Amino acid sequence: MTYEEVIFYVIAVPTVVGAIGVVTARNVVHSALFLILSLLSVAGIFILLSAEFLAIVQVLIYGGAVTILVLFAMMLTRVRDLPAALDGPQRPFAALAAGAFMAVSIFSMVSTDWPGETDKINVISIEQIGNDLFTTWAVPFEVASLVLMVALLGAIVLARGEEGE
Amino acid sequence: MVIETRPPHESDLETIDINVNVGPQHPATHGVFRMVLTVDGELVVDLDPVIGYMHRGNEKLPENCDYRQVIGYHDRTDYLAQFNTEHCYVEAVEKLAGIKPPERAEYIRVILAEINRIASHLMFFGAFGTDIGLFGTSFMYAFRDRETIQDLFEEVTGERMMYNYFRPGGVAWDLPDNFRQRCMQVLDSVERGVEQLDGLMMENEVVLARCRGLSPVTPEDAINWGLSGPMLRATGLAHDIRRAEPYSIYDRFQFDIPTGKRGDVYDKLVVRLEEMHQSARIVRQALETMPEGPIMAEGLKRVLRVPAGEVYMRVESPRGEYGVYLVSQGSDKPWRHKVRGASFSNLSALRAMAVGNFVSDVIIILGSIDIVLCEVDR
Amino acid sequence: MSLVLISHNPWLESLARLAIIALLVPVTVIILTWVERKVIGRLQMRLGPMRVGPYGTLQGVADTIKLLTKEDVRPQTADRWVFELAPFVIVVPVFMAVVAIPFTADLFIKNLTLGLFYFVAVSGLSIVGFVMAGWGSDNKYALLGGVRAAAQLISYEIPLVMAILAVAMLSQSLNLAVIVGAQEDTPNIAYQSLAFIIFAIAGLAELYRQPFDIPVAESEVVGGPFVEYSGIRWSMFQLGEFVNLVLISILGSLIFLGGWQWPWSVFDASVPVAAQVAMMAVKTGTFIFFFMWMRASLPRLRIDQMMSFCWQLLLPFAFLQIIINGLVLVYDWPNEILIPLSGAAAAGAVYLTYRAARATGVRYQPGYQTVGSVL
Amino acid sequence: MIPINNFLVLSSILFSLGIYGVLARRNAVLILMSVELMLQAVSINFIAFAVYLSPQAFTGLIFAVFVITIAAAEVGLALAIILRLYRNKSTANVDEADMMKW
Repeated sequence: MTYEEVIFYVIAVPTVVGAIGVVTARNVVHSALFLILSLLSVAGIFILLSAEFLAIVQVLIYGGAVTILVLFAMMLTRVRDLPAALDGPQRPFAALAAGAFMAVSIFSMVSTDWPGETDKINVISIEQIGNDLFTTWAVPFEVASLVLMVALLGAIVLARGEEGE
Repeated sequence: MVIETRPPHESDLETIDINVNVGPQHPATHGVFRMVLTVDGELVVDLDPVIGYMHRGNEKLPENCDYRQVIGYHDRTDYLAQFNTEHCYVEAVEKLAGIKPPERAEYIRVILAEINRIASHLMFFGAFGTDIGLFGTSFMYAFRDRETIQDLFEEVTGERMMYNYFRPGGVAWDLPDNFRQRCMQVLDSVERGVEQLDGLMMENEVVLARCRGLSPVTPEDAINWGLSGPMLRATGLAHDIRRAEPYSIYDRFQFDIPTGKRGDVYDKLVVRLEEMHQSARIVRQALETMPEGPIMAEGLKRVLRVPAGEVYMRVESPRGEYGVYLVSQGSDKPWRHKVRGASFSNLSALRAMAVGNFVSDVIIILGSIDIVLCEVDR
Repeated sequence: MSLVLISHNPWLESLARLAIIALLVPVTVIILTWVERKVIGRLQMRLGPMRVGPYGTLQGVADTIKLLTKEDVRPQTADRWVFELAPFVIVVPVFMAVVAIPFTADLFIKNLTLGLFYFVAVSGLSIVGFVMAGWGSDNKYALLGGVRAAAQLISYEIPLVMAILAVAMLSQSLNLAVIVGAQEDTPNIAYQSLAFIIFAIAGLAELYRQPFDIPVAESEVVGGPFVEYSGIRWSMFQLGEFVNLVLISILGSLIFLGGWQWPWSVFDASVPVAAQVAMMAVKTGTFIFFFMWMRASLPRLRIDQMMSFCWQLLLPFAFLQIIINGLVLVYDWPNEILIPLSGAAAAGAVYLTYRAARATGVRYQPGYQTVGSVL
Repeated sequence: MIPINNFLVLSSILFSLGIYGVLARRNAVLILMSVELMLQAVSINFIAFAVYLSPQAFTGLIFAVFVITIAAAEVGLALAIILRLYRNKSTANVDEADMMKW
């Protein structure tokens, strides 16, 4: 095991622990905090994949977004909610479905021989990403920004409620 | 630009209102006042004032004391305006006993009471600055000048806080020799300091944004709530007991009664600031015309026995109408001794003034009342 | 004085650099606590600390020893892990942000290509710590303070990032060293005065100092999220606050005041490292003094005024600066044209703020009616 | 060197946990968090494929940028909807949001 792999496991373990925390925590706020752990570790994974730009974006976007999530979790749930109310009765089926999916996907990923697979990480510089984003992918980029704006406008309209209500 | 908020509707987000206990141990409650705020987010929807943590029987204890011993309790009722409260009490006793104090004693009382008013308002500005978040700068400015005033009082009475200097029939002893010169000196430096305080607080953009238009009080409401002092005058009513019902020798001096226009927090600051200048004006006039002569009325007995009867005496203390109600049955002790504290009446309007504002505004509305908890709880 | 001297082993070198941060930062904070008390004391006509050491210079050390030996109290009903981890969540991002900051041309820990971006992203993380502290303490003051902190820090991050972005546009780089290098002739403050004002105000808000100390308002929420903390955990909050103060000040002097370059580069002479460090210290000190000065002379804004100031004034003007920069860059106008344009916009912003603060009229009646705003 | 399979397995674990969360949880905010996990898994996959398999096109990286953008929009919109739900039903529990079920 190379030392890069050691670093990978050091980062991957908190990712998975955080994710398990998100789906099993008895408290919504704890769940949100676990989500932060998981998301930040994913940023670490991005750095391992030499996608620093995306890692920073991840930290920037989710640092704020998750805080908002925490706030909502605090607002919308009574602090000492009954633990049972967070999980539904379909828990075993959910576990079954998730387990089955995991088994299938891991099996197929490990067994597939990816065409064109290289052994090392190809560093893609931010200039390349920027150039590509604003030339080849200019239209999707504009559409994405439009979607973002429409979504935010919609969110504002929804959250404000109708006038005179 | 104005952001509209509207009354809560049934279909609105049902957040849980939380109760926040502000006080009795809280930096902004000026002592051990406690208010239970019901807040909806940052908005205060209800306020429940709780008083009584400072109750020491300041009205009942004097009923077991000789008339001259009572003076000390009045120092402790409003510990920021000791001379004003002492003044009220000794005038009440004199009125009941029919004692006429000598001229010089009257002048001394007026001078000290007016300087005390300046000191009290300085304390207000210091504490108000801290309430509004000034990190102590206004506090230090105000206390620099308040210290010089206290030095002056110490030279006169030998005390810095509980002066116990006025007596029924006069004052305890005469002023020090260079008092007139010292007093002028103190007044000059204090008025310079007040100008600085003016510059620091009144033209500060943040103070303007916070205080202007905050919780305006109409004159009608002010009368109905029983407000007095700067709280009342800020609404535009020029009611000052020194002018409306002159006691002592206040009818001899020229002074103006500053009033506000809207009764908001900013007007309360303006009124208090201007009152300091007016007090200084009265003191200067009194120093000019102060006669020499005795300082104690002739022929008072060692044990003061007051004829049976009752009296209500009120004065304009820095916080408003301070009143003493005395019933005598002819003994050497008051049979009934009741105090009307200005802070107490002003504080009773807190709920009406504060509800519907933000938490931070409630703090400065409370600060603008200028309560002294000893006077509220007595 | 390149740190490469230590060894060519990357692990050892990183460790050495980290150790230098770990040592240097607390020392700076200890000095700064003394400086702040002294500066505010002088502004308030006091002497400040005078007892411990000559002119109270050892006051910070004494405070540190006291805080470290103080009992670490945790309320019984507090959420244990959230409560105990919150100080770390605040301090760790702050230390991570130090990594990206160059102090002189050669003195840095890591010269990141995306340094500016990294700085902004990482320093935004400490909001989570505030919310954790506020929620975990199980105290209503703390909860109010935590929610206030989240609202304020998230809102002011946007104009802050916009102001920084304006500079990045002009310098065509996110690398802090390159940005400083681009300011050889004129510091950015001349070209970007509007962005500079927005940066200073938003920085003040990010540091929650007066007039934006709403989350920790002593007279309202009694210290906000920190109210239940004591001893070493409280001092970690304090550490985070002061390191943040230094970081924002250094960032400001790097991207607006020309960092270690200006005015040395005007004389076109090679400058010793000591002079560069001194230059940085002077510029950073100016910022720090500005923040302390504001603390001693301005009261606190109300939360809705703080919000509308951000969204209605700072943010539109930040966009205006970006639009101006964009025009200048696209049409290849000379940079000098930015000076009057940005200056005029800055004057407009200052005038609007001034007028808003002085707007009279009753905005506000008791009861559930209109809520005033600063505008 | 880290083999690509490490990243792929990690991403499929994350995605499965997200599936579990979406199916098992009843609180809408928690479901939203689980969806975030799934999106993260997808991002990891995209980037891993981009840097390992097609370093010339690196479409995956661009896609990850879009995923993060859409995730931000989604969080904002979903929270507004949850807020709306909470206003109308005073609950954030998706099982009780059944007014369109009959």
